[in-house]
Amino acid sequence: MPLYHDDDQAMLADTAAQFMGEEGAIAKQLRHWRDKGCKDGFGHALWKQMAEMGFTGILVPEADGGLGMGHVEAGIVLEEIGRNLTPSPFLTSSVMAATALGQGGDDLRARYLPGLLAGDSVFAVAIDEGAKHNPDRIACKAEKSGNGFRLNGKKDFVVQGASADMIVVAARTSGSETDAEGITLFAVPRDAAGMGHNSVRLVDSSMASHITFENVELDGDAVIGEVDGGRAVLNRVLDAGRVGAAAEGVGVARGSMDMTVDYLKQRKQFGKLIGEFQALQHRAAHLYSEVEIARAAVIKAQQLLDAGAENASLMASVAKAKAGKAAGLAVKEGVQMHGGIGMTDEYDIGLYMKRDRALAEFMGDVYYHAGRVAEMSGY
Amino acid sequence: MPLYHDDDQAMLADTAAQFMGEEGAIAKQLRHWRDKGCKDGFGHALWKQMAEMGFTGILVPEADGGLGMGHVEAGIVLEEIGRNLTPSPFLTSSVMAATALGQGGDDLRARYLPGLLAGDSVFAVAIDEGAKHNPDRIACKAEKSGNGFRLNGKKDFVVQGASADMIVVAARTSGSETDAEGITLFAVPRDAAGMGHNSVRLVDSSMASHITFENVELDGDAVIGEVDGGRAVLNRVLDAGRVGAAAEGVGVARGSMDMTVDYLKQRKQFGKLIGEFQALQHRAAHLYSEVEIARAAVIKAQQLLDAGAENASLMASVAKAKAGKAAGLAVKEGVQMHGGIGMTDEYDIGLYMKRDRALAEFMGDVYYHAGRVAEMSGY
Amino acid sequence: MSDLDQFRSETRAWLEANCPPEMREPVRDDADVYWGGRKATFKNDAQKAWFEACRDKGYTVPAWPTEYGGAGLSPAEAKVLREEMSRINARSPLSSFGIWMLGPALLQFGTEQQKLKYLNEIARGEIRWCQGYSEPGSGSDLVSLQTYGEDKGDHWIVNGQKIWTSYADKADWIFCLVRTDKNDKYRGITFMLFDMETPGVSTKPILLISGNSPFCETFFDDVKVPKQYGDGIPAQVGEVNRGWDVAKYLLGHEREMISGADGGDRTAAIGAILTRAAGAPLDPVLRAELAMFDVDALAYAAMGEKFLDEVKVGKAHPAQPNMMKYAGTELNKRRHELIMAAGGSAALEWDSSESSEGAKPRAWLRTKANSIEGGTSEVMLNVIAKRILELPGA
Amino acid sequence: MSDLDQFRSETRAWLEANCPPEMREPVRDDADVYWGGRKATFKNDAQKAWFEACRDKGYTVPAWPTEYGGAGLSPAEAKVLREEMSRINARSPLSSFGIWMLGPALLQFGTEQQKLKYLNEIARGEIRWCQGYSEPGSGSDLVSLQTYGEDKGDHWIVNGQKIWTSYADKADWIFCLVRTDKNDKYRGITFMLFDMETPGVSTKPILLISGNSPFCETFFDDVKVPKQYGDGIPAQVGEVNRGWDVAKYLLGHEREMISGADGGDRTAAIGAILTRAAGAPLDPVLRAELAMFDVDALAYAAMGEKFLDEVKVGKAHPAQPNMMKYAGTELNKRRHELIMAAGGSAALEWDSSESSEGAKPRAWLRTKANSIEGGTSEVMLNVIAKRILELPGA
Repeated sequence: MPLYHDDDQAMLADTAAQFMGEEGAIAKQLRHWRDKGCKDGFGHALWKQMAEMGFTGILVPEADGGLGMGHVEAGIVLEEIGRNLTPSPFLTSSVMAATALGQGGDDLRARYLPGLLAGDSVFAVAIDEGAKHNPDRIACKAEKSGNGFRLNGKKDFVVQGASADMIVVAARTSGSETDAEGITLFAVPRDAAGMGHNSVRLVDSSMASHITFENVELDGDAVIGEVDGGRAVLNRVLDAGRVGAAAEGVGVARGSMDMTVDYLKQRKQFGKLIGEFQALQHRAAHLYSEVEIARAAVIKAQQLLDAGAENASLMASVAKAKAGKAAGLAVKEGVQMHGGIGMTDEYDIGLYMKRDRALAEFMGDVYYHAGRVAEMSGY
Repeated sequence: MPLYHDDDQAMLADTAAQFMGEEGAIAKQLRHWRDKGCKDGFGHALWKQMAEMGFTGILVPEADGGLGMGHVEAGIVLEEIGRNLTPSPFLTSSVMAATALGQGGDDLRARYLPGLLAGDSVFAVAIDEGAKHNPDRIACKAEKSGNGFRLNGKKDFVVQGASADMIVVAARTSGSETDAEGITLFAVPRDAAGMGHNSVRLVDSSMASHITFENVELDGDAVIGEVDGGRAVLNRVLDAGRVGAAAEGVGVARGSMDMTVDYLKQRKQFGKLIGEFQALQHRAAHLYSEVEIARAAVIKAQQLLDAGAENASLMASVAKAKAGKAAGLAVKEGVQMHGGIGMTDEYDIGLYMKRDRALAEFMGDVYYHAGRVAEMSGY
Repeated sequence: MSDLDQFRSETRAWLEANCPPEMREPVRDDADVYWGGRKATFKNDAQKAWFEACRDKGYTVPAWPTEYGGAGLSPAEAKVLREEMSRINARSPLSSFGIWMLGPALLQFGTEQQKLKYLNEIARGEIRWCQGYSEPGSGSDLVSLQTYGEDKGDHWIVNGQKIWTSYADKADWIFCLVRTDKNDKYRGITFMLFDMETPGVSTKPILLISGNSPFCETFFDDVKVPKQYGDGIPAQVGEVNRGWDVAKYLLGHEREMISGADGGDRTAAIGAILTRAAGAPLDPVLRAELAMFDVDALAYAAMGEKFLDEVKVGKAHPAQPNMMKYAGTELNKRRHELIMAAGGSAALEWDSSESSEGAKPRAWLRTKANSIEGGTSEVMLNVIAKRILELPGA
Repeated sequence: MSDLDQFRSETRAWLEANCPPEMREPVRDDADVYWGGRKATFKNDAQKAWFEACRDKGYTVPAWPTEYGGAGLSPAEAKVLREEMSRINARSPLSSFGIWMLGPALLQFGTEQQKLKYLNEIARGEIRWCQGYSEPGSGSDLVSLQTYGEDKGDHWIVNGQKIWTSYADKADWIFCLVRTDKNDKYRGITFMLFDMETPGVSTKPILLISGNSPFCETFFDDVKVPKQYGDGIPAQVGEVNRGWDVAKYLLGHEREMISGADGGDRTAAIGAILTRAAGAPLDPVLRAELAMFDVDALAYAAMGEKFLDEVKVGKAHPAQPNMMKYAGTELNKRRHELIMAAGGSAALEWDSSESSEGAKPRAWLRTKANSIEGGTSEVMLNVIAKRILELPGA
């Protein structure tokens, strides 16, 4: 498959760009909800609109009422989300939770997918227990209890956790905390008794939860996939999250770069447009090169994931790490090249820096994924 | 003690600069011996001259006939050696072996120091066994044999090994290969039976040996310091080597930078001196900053070593790593900014790149020393 | 006993007697810093006692001459005082842009009457100054400033706007660069002093990406600045239209201040601190990044020491503060990137039920201004290229 | 079966019949590469047979028209041929600057007679060309070249010097940029063709820091170049004084060639290879550096694939080869720095009793030229800034 968008994908990209540029724009969404101190960190009306566009079901099979598209298409939407810093539960709900539900039984799908397709439901995914991403360690425990399970433990950095109608929770049903096997994924409804939320606002004004589970009773229907066999499902969810976050990161990088290059063409210093200074030209050109390469890595990873290729997971880590590098560079150069006004809350470039930081941590940072590339490559 | 040279040191620096600039110049020494394919990789006449200047005994106590100076002064000579790429056995003989002999008994000092002071003897130090520096692993074995020891094993990357009249060898007299204790240092004379040299020319046209020891009989007098207690002596030798190599590295960096900045002021492209291009100006200014900082780290490390301070060894690693970073940048920028002619053997800038590469490996590269900084700092 | 030893023991005794225990504790919040001025209040009696003892001894500005409110200490004595204060962790009795910036300018360029009046007021903490340099359109190109003072005979009418005026909303007076000749870029700027309560002056705090800030926008709307205050004290420092000389002189001071303040005084490996804070070994690739950073940071700490030693004896290149500022601020930005990485998602918290501070992310974002304020990294590199490397056309 | 499938199976059969097994082995040394020309000799019968089979079929230049010695294949057919050759690891039958550089220039700018004569000679491997562009004083600023051809009516007298002329000492003819009008920088250059055996032409190989090289200095000392060869075949390509147009066209070709050739085609993590080679775990900080490099390298491999896919359908920005060249060559330099670091002191050996090759350090040093030859990294960044980002004054 060639590494560029085919005609249908290009059309989707146009649609997504127009929609996010208008409806998802910074002034209309991010600043609006942030300045309101909104407890969700995003707007439900936009989520509904995204459902009307078909975006929410982009990865949901046609048989289940979705568009049945792949990670390339989800990435197209995410890149525009990143470019406009549009706050939405798209990545956790339509990409990660939808990937999990895709491995679930008919009952689960019937229970949760219609709400997602309609833009009425929001989902979250709870994996990490601690401040750094580490899916190899799952201590949160689900013990057999009657026909179901009893959940105890805690989860951190659950993005949209407090807004979610359902949370996909990775818990341990056997073995010890760093065992690869013995994991089970559960679809935990928001009203489950015994669940405690400590919701925090993050630097990018998105919301995340520290969740505690104290004897949370789940019935057997809550299991996604096989009991004790959740690692495979979790890996799919993780790869979807990595590649999705990478696509959004490329969007952040491009948004930041475009804004900065525009500024270089407008701002005068010492009687010249600052874009005429060769030192800035070279740094901007280097940045362009890094962003282009990150974008190629992300598209490659999306295609491999859609094709179910053996090396998809390796490339997912390459994509997440490279997107992190490129976006990190883009926002740093962005703020520095904007000078003083780049430091003010009034200008949008600082918002890119904040979003990049939160996105960098989400599903593992560049160091984690570089290390994973090394491990998967056998060194 | 202030972190700059006092008047005596400044005078020594002038003397060393003049001497190396004239007698140790690239055309006169490095190119001359290289193009002759000289088996030593340096000229004995220059070594004799360095003795006449007093340089060879700079670290030898006055009681033993030396100048009784410190690592700051040795570093002054080394910086000029680095700046002129002067090939000589100064670092291995007058810095490292002299540091070892300083811990030896009267007999050993009487046997070896006069030759060093006169510029008649050359010494080497044999530590590593393998392609990467790793002084924590010493497998080369010395077993009791009569009144002395029998040496078996091998040593790699022994700089000046084949030219040396005496080689300081770190060997194991007890324990297993990664034990900290159980090391003994020996002064092994060149004519010891059972020693095999495989001498190789390195990229910078210096010479190094792979040495094998097959039942090499040493008498008890060959022991430097205490049997089994050689780790402390070895650590002193290593710190002297680290700080010395760092000083030479700063010289390489400054030599390369000065040559490059001069070139920026002479070479025209597109109707301008290339030094007028802001992108090159900023890179040159950044390089200047890195080299200055490296130089400060090296002087700090020298002073701490001379003062016997507790954190001297940590700072020795900081100095070696930072000098490696700065010199590596200096030679890369040097070759790139020289353009095509920088790639020709005719121009000296490439010689700086080659020397930097060999010096980077000597006594541990930037990665080794960064890791050592982390370990010593407790992480 | 040498004179200096004598001075040291006297100083030690004086500090023992006059510096209250509360003033030997680290500064915890803004109110712990006393800035003086008309509107100033003391947080507590200890702060007041310490300030007044220092003021009366001339120790708010120990090296200034006694006639200007200082203690007239020699450089060696001033160093002893600094050392002795640092030994007991004594807080600074008075923070002030008057001390750090206007004072040095007046000492160099002021008339005798200006010195007598303003330096004493500064030393006694009676007046709080702010600095009006940057404008929205000027940035690094300070000299392109547009704020204009129209000559009306015995006064100017000033119109324009300043930005990045630290504590403009709390200051009594401003020292301010004003264009007084539109035909000469460099020789058409006057370094003016005027009261912030003059009609037409207004301020507006700037919200930064890191949150609230001491920075303000300052607006001048037909502000009338008399050319003389009272008994022939000129309203400007230096000559009219030659304020750029004063500003340049002060920029040097500011850069030395900033270059000393950032990234330079840390001698402990950050990797160790962050690993302890994390309570577990860090990711191996992150550990490697920290190790590479610590090499740079510990080397820079040595550079900081060397720089100060050289400054003391006049051995430092006059443009070396630019190098220090560049390297120190870039390093500090990297330091905070690594603090954020080691802190992981916990370091992302902006506010939560436990804290509405977001100290880590705010500190991280704040460092991004290090390489902009007081001369951008790009300007620092230009200066190094021109004045140290002497590259052509730089 | 489609025409293309038909062509594929025919091609496969033809290759089976005509490509000797020896020509399916990787190239091991210089003699394994056949460059053609007057002085050419074959290393062995297999090389000769393979070259002659391809020459007779037009497969030395498959996409050129048959009247010029090619096979007249469509782009799709040419791709099938490449794929099928690559499938059996078939060596290239003929390497030639005539094919890669002069040929495309002649196809675009040559007269019919020039095409008939030179393209056929090139296709048949009868002539070996070298390229005379760079001069000691010109470097990146190619158009500043000084080699001068004085107009003598029916001929020029050429004087000057070229540098970086690859294989000048082995070439039969040269295509060469010569100044023919000193008053017009861009429109005063002629793209001339002449015989390297012309009196006054001499060459001298250049020794590089990495050792011997194919590069030469080439000297012209009163070289007489006729304006016409035989039956009205002009000695220049394009018009007199308009050689810059031809050169610019070719520079684009060269960059695409180089951007494809460097650093882009590796999809295996280098850290794994180096760790295997070391036979032990590498230093943890070096491992981290390798991991960070592998992220960049594997991402760049994807970029290489994307770039080629986009080039095929004309979707790539026309200046994108500059980005590829920049990123690919910088990456390749980093790759070899890491190979050296992982190799340790063993990688420093220039010659020893076992080897007088020093393959690792020579390869490492050779990569330093990657970001200089074919347009420096600085020129690439200038082009990206100007043509892609459209920054002012770039």
